[in-house]
Amino acid sequence: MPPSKPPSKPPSKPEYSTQELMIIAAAREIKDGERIFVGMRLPITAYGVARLTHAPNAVGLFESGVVRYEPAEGMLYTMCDGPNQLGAAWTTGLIQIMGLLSGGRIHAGFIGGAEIDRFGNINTSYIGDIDAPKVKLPGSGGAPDIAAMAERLIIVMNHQKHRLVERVDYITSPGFLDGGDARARAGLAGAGPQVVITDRAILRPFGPENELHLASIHPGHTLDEILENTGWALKSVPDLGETAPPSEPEMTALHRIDKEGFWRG
Amino acid sequence: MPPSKPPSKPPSKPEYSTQELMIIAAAREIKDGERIFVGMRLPITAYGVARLTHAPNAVGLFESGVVRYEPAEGMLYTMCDGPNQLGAAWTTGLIQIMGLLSGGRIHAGFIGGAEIDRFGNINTSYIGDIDAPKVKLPGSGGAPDIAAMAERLIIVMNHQKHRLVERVDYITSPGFLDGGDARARAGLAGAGPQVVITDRAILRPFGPENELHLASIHPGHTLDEILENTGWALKSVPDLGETAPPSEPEMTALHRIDKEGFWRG
Amino acid sequence: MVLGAALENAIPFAATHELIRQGRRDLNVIAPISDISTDMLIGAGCVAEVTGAWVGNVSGGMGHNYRRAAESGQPNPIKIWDYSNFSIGMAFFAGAYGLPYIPVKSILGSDILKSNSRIKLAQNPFSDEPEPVALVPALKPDVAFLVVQRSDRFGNSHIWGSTGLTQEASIAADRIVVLADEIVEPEVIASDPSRVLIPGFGVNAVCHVPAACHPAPLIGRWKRDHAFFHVYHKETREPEGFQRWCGEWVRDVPDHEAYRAKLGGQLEELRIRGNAPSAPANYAAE
Amino acid sequence: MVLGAALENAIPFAATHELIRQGRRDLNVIAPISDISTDMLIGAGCVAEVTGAWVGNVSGGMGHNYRRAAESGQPNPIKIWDYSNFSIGMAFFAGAYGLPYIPVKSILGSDILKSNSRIKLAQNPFSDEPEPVALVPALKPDVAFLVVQRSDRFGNSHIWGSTGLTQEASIAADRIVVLADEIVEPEVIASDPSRVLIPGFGVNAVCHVPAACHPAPLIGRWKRDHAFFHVYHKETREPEGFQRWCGEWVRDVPDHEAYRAKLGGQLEELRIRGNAPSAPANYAAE
Repeated sequence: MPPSKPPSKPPSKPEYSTQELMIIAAAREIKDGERIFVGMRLPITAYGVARLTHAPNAVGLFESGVVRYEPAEGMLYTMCDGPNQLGAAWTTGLIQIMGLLSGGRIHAGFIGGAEIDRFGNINTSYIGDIDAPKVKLPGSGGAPDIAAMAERLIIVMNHQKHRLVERVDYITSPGFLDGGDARARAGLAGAGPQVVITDRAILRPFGPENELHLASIHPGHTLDEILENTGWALKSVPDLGETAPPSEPEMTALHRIDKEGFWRG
Repeated sequence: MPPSKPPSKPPSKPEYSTQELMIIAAAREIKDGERIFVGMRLPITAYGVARLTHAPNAVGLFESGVVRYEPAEGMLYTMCDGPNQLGAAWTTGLIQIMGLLSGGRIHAGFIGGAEIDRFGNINTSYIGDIDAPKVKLPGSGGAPDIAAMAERLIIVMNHQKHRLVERVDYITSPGFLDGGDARARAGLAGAGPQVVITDRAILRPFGPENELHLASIHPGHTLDEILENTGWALKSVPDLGETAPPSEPEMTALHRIDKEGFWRG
Repeated sequence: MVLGAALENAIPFAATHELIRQGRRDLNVIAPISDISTDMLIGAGCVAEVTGAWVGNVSGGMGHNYRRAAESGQPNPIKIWDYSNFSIGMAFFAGAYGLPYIPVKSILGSDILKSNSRIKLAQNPFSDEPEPVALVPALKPDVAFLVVQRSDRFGNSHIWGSTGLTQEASIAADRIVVLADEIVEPEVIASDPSRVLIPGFGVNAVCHVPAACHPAPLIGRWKRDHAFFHVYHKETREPEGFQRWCGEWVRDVPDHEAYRAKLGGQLEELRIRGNAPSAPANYAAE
Repeated sequence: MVLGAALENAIPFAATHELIRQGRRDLNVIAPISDISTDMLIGAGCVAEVTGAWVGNVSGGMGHNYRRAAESGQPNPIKIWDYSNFSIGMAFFAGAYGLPYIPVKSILGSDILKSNSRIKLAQNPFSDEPEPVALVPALKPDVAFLVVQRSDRFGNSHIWGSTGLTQEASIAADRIVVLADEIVEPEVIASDPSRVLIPGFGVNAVCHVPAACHPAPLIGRWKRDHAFFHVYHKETREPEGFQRWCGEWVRDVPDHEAYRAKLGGQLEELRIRGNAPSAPANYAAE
């Protein structure tokens, strides 16, 4: 749950970076006691913030074979870094960890992407044609597995017209596929993407088609700007609001996790 | 290879028990450097003897999840006993070990049985009808897996008419099934049973039908006695001989392994 | 329920006894091999179905109660689901890791394909030639009991020595009950996260039960009580003998503490007193 | 060949470099994720096929050589076999343990089913309703290179920390090459057989190569060299930049000893000096 809104301030430069707001918005999606599949980079930090604030009993799983209760001390560049393994709850193999996901034991997973479409399908593989791609992206990692099997999916990515597109060129990680109940018909488990956190706004699926709708706008951003930067005719949820800015405890937790200021820029 | 025959003695009471001869005959089937799947009880001892005599580089695998180079110090009642784990090469899970077998990485495996038939099929499950068995035996353990997947199979069992039968009631562990190439047609790997060591003789498959033939008679036993105690019309290989009695080094090795004299009776 | 998945060590006999004392009925006991644990439960009338690869007495051979139940329905008929060790391992693996089934080749040719109707024969769709495979469906037990050398109070546990199917069977189960030989501070477990087989977040209950495995061994803690297995084999040849044995060693013993007290010096002789410590692994990050 | 299967730690960069120096060609590089190792080999023209889930630079994002090869065939076109992490894990698992294929649900809905023709879509034969499954065939590499913290001279090795797919990928491979950070006496390894991931009897070669993982981390031994990854990302944006970088750090460096000497103080700063030892496990049998 987002904390109550602080007294309103001029929408100029808040005392947090956009990246920091995104991390904190992501952290708020983690409920206490949940088992969360934590991807690389930004989500690791979001998990740390959640655990230090409202979700002290969350469990973080890293697909390489790490489970942590306490967030690691210090900034992580990869899930396999030493600080993520020292004092871990479990260091094991990928099958043991991703198998828990495949077995339906994971509440939520994080993924990011280069492209997302209005049904929450994500592309991190090929822009253009598979056989002669305009851009070859790094690929899937474990994202398809997370997208297919976690109870729900938390997506974090930058908000640009060429990234939020009508239809992705390649579905690396399935969202709602063609919308409606296409996801269930394809044999996928879980509820699919329940939130997309961008650097401008938060989107959520809405209605029977499970189309992504604008759910809240980050402070300092406007509806027009968001529509201009979205590659499909983005609709809004009925109760469209503003994203709550970071609270003091959230920022304190973030700075404890992000000692080197990696996400401050 | 059996050692050369010692000077002949009266066939009365040799200085070894039948069980000891069986263990030593089994040990001789292990070649140096081979990876051997060792079952429980007698084969554990046979492996130990082989390793201490002609096969110092054999590797012993135990389906519970143990791999040993050096035989354990002291008598083992089960493969999971502490002495089998102390100083082991690997203690792990069943899948890691039996998976090597399934993956075709194992040269030979040992199994025993309550019933065997003339095509080397083994029954350790049901005597009589499955739904109303006359005798319910303990079951398969890992024997079917070993019988199906090891490069070759070494069988050890007692020689009685009701044990060596025309056709087993239930194939727990497949030998040559209906004989000929039935085994390969069923999708099984490996060459199947290559030797059956009993308390009276040694049998081996012979000819295109892969029927078990008498290959050698243990000292002190006779052809007539063996035929009487076999449940099918047992044929002999052309070069039928006598099983070489234990050599001095073999007996020394056996006594080192079997300190408590479990197999001396 | 899974009662022991390590084959012949770390068998949760303390849970076996308690199930008998509680008079549980109609259990589906799942264990690849759990020495005499399954035989005891059958004799006590707790079992409707057995899912496994082997039920007997590793020291003695036959399990007399298992025989009687299968041959003459005493004390009650049981349904037997036959597996081999590897195929039940694959069934647990599939259950643990969300795979609907696993194609296995190692039970081809075996009549397990006839006596276990759960398993289907099919063709390998990747092969141009006919190539049979046996499809083993996922097995998902309700609860798994396991014995560990040490656990913290949250169920984070260290296990060492061979583990059989302990990891796969436990993860496949809906609920996990840990019987810990020793309860240690969380820091001890966290000092070696690679020795954790099952993390605490999946564990539903942790019980401190020293020698819960008796008469089976627990590596570095308890030797196997060979004589106990032989006595069981001898005394349970007849149903009356089993009832007598079960009264003396299970039903008339209030709990495992009393069981340990009854064993007395016999148990103390099985306690491992030596020390053969593992070389340390360094997890420092700086 | 498998070049690293632990994802982002214990990557055998020393082997990567040596393959480049030897001018190997037409390799099928298999790695779920091996940070910049695969990108280096592609840039050096060693690679014909990539089998994996992710090729890039974990610190920097894109792998420029991978992009160039896929987008414009520079320095040569490559065939890409797309997997997800779990599905390549299952492919290794099947290859290691003799299963012809594994039915997986976690890549349903993904276009991996379209771009990887090795994987077949089928129906679960145990389900009465339509229930799609993706059949992933066994993957059996020719050789696997792996980095371990310590090994004896026979290849019996201890590994700790997260291991990704190291065990399955290595067992699936025909041949295993161990790059050991430290060579120890066999007694050290034998003191803790549960910490062995791959037993020595399956190992074909053992090489003593300290910091073989640089710039990736090795738990308890070496920190990750973040700056090295950033520099690589920056300098390899253009093909000429990669060739320059590859000359300086690989081709013009005779061996890994010289590489370590060239790193000098930078490597020493990555050496883990602290000690966070695991609690001992007792394996005594008496």
